[in-house]
Amino acid sequence: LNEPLLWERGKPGRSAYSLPRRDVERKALDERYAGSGPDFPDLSEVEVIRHYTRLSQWNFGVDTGFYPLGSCTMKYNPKTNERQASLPGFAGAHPLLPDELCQGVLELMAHLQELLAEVTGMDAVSLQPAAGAHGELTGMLIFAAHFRNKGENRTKILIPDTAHGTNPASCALCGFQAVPLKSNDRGVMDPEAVAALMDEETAGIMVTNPNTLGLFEENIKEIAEIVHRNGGLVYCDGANMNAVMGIVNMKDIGVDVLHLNLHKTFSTPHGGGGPGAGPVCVTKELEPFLPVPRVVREDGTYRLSDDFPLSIGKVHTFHGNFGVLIKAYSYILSMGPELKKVSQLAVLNANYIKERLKDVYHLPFDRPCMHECVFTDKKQQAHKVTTLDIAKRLMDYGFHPPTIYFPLVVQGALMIEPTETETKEDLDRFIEAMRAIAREAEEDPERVRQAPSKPKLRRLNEAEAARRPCLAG
Amino acid sequence: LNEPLLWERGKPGRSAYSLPRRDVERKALDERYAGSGPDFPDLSEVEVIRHYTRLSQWNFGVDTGFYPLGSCTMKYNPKTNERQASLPGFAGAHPLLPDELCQGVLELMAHLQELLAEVTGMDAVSLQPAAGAHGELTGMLIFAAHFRNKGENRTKILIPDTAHGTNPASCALCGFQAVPLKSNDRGVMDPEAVAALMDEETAGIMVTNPNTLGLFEENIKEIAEIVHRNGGLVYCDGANMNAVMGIVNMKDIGVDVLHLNLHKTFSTPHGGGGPGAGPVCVTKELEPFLPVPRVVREDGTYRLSDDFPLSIGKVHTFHGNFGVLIKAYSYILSMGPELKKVSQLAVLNANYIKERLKDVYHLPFDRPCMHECVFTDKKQQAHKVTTLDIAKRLMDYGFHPPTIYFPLVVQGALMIEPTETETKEDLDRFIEAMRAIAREAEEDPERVRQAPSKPKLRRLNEAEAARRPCLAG
Amino acid sequence: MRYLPHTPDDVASMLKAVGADSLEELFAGVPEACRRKDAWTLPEPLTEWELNAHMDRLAARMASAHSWKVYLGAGSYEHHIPSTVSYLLGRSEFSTAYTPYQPEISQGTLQGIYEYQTLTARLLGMDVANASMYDGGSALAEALLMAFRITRKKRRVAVSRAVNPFYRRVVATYFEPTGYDVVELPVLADGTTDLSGIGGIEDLAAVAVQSPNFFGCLEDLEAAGRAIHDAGAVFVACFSEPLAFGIVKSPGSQGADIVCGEGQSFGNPQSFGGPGLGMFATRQEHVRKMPGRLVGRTTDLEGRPGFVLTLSTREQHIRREKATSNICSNQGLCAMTAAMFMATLGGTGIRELAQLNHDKAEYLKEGLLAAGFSAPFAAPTFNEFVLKAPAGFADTWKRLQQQKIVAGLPLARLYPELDGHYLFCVTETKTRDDLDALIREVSS
Amino acid sequence: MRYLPHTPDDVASMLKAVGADSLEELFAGVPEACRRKDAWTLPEPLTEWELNAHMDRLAARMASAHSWKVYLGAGSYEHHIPSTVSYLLGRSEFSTAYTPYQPEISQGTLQGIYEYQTLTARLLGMDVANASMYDGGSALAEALLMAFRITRKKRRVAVSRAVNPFYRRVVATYFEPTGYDVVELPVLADGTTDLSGIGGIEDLAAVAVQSPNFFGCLEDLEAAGRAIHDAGAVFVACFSEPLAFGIVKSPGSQGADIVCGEGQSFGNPQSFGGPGLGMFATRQEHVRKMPGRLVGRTTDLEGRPGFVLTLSTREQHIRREKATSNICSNQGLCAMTAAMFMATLGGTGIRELAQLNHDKAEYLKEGLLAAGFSAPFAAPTFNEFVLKAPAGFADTWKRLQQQKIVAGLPLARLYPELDGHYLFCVTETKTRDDLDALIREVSS
Repeated sequence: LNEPLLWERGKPGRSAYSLPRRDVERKALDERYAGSGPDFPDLSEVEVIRHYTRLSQWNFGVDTGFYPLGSCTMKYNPKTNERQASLPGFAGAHPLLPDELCQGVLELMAHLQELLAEVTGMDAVSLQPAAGAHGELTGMLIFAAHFRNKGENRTKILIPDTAHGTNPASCALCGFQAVPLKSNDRGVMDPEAVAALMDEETAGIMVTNPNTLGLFEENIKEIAEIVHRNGGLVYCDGANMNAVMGIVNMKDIGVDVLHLNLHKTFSTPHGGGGPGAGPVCVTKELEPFLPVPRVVREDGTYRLSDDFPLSIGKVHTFHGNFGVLIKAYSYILSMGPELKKVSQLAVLNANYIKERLKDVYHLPFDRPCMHECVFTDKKQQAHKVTTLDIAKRLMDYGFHPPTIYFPLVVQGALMIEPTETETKEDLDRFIEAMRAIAREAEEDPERVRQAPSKPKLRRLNEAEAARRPCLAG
Repeated sequence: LNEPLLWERGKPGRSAYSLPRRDVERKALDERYAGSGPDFPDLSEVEVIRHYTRLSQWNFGVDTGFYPLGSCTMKYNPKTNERQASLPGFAGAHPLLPDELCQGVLELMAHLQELLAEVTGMDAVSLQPAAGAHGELTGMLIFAAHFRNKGENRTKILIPDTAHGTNPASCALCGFQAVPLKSNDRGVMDPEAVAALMDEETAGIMVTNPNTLGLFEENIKEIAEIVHRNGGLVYCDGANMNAVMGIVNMKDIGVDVLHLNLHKTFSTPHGGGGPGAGPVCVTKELEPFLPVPRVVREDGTYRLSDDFPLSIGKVHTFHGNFGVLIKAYSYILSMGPELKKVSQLAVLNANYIKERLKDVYHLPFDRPCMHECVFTDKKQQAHKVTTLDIAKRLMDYGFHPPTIYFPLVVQGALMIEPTETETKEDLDRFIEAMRAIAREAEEDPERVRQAPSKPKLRRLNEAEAARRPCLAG
Repeated sequence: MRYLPHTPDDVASMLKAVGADSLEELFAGVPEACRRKDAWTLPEPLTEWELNAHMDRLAARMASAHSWKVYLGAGSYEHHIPSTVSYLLGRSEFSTAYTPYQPEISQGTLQGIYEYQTLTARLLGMDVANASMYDGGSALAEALLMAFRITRKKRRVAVSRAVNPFYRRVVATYFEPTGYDVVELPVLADGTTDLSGIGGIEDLAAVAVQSPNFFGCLEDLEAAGRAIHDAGAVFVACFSEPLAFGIVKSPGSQGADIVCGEGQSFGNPQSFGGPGLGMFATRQEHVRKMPGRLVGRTTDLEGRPGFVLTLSTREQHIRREKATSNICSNQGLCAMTAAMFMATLGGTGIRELAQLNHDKAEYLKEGLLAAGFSAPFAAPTFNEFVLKAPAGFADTWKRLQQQKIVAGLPLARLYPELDGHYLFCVTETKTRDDLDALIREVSS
Repeated sequence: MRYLPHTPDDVASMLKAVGADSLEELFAGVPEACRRKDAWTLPEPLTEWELNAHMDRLAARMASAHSWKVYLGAGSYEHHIPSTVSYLLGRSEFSTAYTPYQPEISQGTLQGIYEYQTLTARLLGMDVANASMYDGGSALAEALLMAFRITRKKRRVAVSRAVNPFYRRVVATYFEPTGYDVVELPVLADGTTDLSGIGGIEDLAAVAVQSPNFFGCLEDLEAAGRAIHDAGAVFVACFSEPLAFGIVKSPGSQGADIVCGEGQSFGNPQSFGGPGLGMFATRQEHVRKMPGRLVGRTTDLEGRPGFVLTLSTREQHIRREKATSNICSNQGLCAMTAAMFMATLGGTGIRELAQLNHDKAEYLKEGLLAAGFSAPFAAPTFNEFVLKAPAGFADTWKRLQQQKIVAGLPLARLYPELDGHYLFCVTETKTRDDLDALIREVSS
């Protein structure tokens, strides 16, 4: 079934909205300001419902099937979390209610901060950043505020080649210059390389750990010491926290600032592009710089306080993506200490896939991996089958493809992150599909190159889209 | 994507249910009674979610598209009705609460009864029957009780050939013998035919009005007089009430008992086979026979009363499909006097389709129709294309087929009921598809006979299913 | 109106196409004498927001399980409903479909109901289950009518007085015009059915026993089955709380020929008693005599497995007055809900949840006995039980409403001989603290 | 645990396949020195039912719009949300998908966002809108940073003091480490921005004005645009209540170069301020300088129309530190919600709903003026306005909480010069009876 664009539907005069009764007089707006209103289509309720019901059917979500998108932690999103976030007491709460009228949400925020501190091992938390990259920005702002407070002028940040793509941009926004750091042949950072680069103009390092190769940065402690010795700070991108909950205490390994992606590790749904939430966790030393307002407790009641003179200020208009925070809170309360099991099973699933596929796909780093594993198309290249082809062909088998061509440090990367919520049976089905595709690449490569054939559309012309952008209808 | 059967999924020990904490001691059940429990598969939450999400994707509903299933009134089911029915105050209400603790639902039932009486023109209403056929049964029980009370022994009921299929079975359940009544060449009942059959052994007549040809029984008043004159009663199957709201007062035209299908006329969703609701509306004279308990009002409070000695008793364990009643109540309150518009537009839509298709499909009764119109495959038979083929081919065009081979009085019937919630654009698309199929029947009949090709499955072997029933896995 | 898409232009052009001048003229087929003369007195349409407020107001006037502690069972049970089940049911591909007459585009409903039939048959220990009946009461009535089709030419059934009295009233209503008789079987001192007299009943087509019965007591179904079969009658086993079969032997394993009852417990909200779910199962040999819809497995033109409605030769649109029943719309979505709930619980879950219901009920029973109540019946119970209250409890019962507690169902109206007796139900929704609070209150 | 499917057997066989003896051994790659030594002190897992009870308790401690009459706006607006929108959003094909990197199986999200971009551009009178920013505040910060990319080599922006103070604080945070300056523009006596001084500001890249502004006042954007362009700066028009554009001229039609603001009003619950929706639009010529994701229309191999993420050459994974912004996850589902809401309202609906908001606000304004309040600003307003309260109102304000009324936002903390002034917001959710009740209360 096809579905026209919204404005190709409808007729002027229809409405899908129940207009409230007019119980006051009409007052004309001053002509100088009065406009004619937007050119929106008028639809009836059933037209709206059918439009979006059909659109939804063209989408692949976690509820549809296995979604091993590397670095995105596409775990199952529990339905009970949706119930909690939609409670009228939360959904209908104005962000500027007087403290005494919003004790419920303040308690929730305080408690969630404590829980995230406990999970990460860090000392203090701000829930304000609205996404992972927003957390990075907040972290970099804290770096900047810290050095400003100390009267130091540091302008550079080390960023390893296995870090997430947003990291350099977040640095740049804060005026830092990103200094690339090459990983060694084990796929991790080298202490010597860090030592060589770490100087008095360098504010610190921004690592992703486990890194984007799915490997734990085994020298992190030593590296943190080098950075600290040189007066720098260690930022950790915690997007991959799903691998190490209960296994690693981030403060103990030398991390000063860490952001979390609640929409990855803590199971809040990603919504086809957000909203997410990117809380920032810091050490006691950096706590004064956290965004305001912060929840404080006094005499058994909570209130919001702006009274933190060293704070970087506000990064969000109000208190962050609160609805997302509720879902993560609900998840953590549902799991409790089982969060360690989450990481163990996530790592087990990734290693299982790695072991079962490494004879047919090239594995650039043949070591135990964490929550994800990275293959390449090296073997398939011989038949002129690329990572892109493999990814598209997976759709025909009913799976969402892995992350592709990332990390950049590996040519033609296929980055597979199964997460802990997948059954062994589904992993086995995926493994079979991947093996079948490897066979097809040898025996019938054209079939793989022509994939996908089952979805609504075949491959889309992305070059044309970028050359002549058509961004509105 | 295929989806295995539930028991082909899962592994013993998994669970998708959050077991409440055990806070009391375990006590073994007496061995004589203790069983080993059922052989159910154990699934995780994500497995359950994916299973049913996928199943849902194989279903066509009103939200998916145009569903002109004749006699079923597949109108749009408003989403706000679902909100009302799931309010915790209703959903969590025990049916045996003391009257003073359930005033909300009693008020709702009393009010809904009044509204349905107003819409139909009848005097009194029982909400207890759980479906249309259950309403028919209730109506026949009222007939039986009425004649028992009068000391008359009447054993037969006239049923026209244009009545709904369940009518004879409902009669039979009450010990009445169904006497077939042939329609005339205008597709409606003849007063003379009724007069000829109506005797002292005949309890009355069971009509469907508008009838299943989509025609208004134009002689109904005269027929009712004949029946009444002979001491009989008139039952009206109100499944087609969507055609005549605000147009016809059912009591005025001589109806003594009428049932409504709330899941048709009053927009409650049909749920893939129910639950429905089949309230019964009667005249003052028959009110004493309605099922108990009934809601009565005294001093501003409502209570349930069993104190109706002539009542037929209970037809439902509790108070009928209350959740369905809420949705119908919510719909009626949303529409108010606009219900007349509903009937007008339903009739407009049906006549529009009739006029736009009658040159390519055979129309056995070329008269203004009510809410539905009935075509046949007479013209297409020449190319060995049948009603079934046309129906299946419509699926390829993205539409649900009409009701087929019903009513039986017309050979190869295609019974199309568009309902009032469809836009002219969607009707035009449907008309185009029907016209295209008529062309295909001439030019490429095999294509029509091989349809459908787009759904998940092609035609199913129903004969085999009935010959060797496989009813459980 | 947001549900009516027609613009004035649409109406005009469509009227033109059909050759009518006005909407009124469309009704030319309705003779003047049949036109409604009186005006509507329907209230003006509410906006969505007024409707929300109105319904909130009504719902707030209910002692719902959401905010009250309600110790009532008697055929309607408060069980936790997972948010997964509510979510899945809300998917409108399920809810807005009709009966699956067109299997190619209804495989979701069909496979779902086939799975429901299978899990139900497994739960009840039977070969086949149908796609659902209206509720427990009508399922029992239809089961007894079916027994006449099995036994032929008999004209009497016997039903235990310990069967849910509301079910028995529905049976009485269905039987009234048929000329068939219903004999009531007495209850023994231990709370179970006295079957000793059935040998003497002439023309006996069927005997219906409920377990757990209305008093919560477990019947010895195996012994009952022997006695009933000895009497040459069909053994109808009925139930109102299917969760019991998580730990109690299935009726099928005890020899029942037809098993029927209420499935509301499985994921369906109580909703003031409806929609419920009539579960209905029998042995393979009787399948063509069974009322209601059936989904069967078959294949498509290309041999792929699929599902269809089948054995419709038993149904009204083909057999008309000779159909096995007049049921057409059933409780499809409720059956789907029950299947989702059974799948969610799983075999492991249902055992533990059933055990927990039993254990919590036992805990309250002991507590109340210690608080001065006495037990009239000795038979073991599942999650419901009858106790005789100490003198003056009627006032306590009323007083407890101030604390949002409904402390059991008084039985005097349903069983005059049990004046002063109450039927208590305890499910997993009550915590030990809740139970302790109730015990404390009735002790004070 | 119901989210973790692994049975002990599964774990054992998988460990065997990877050649590890235990789950602990899987972490061999984490050096001993990096292993967590301290024990968890996380609370024991709650069951689904305990969680429900816990969250119900927290939610009950909120003065939510569900049960209170809250006259607050200031960037977060209470509007009726149709049950259709809530239902559609709940469909997990939308909510459980990631950013649509694989267009073949993400056409639902992609077409939905393309439609959002289109409706947003039409609403704001601009050529193109992006797929969303975090919220109004960060959108404004990004808009001002974008202005530097447009103007090059400038280093100063001016922001009206009548712009939402929370937005301005976010801007300040974003600007702090950049070395760019923010100049605050004063407010005139009529409540609108004084732009007379901008000609004298050196190096001026952009000027940001909000309309309706924080005081609810409508700015004369056309005049503002002329002044700003005369000063050689980029005209950034910002908003917090997009519903206004149902009856107020769009910023694009008045000459704005970048339009940004908060879209929460459109179907997103207030939810204590988030998730919100940063709406962001500009003119075609600046599209490659715009931050955030974009969906574009294209065709597939067979020429069928389809949608893809496009112009990703502006993004971080390609441009790294030279990207137009660091934004990656945005507010996709909130944008989808806004599109559903705009589609639900339609062109006819948004005009009428906006008019109703205006008229109800005017009704309260007049009532309060009659009750002794006074109006500090003369500029026309939409659904918010500032009034100076009569003496002693602070106590009344507090007392009204007993009646579940929050009677406006005291402005003293945000604008010391407006001590004793309150910002009132009235939307369609308040009935005339509500407004009369408030007027009565403050009069007594």
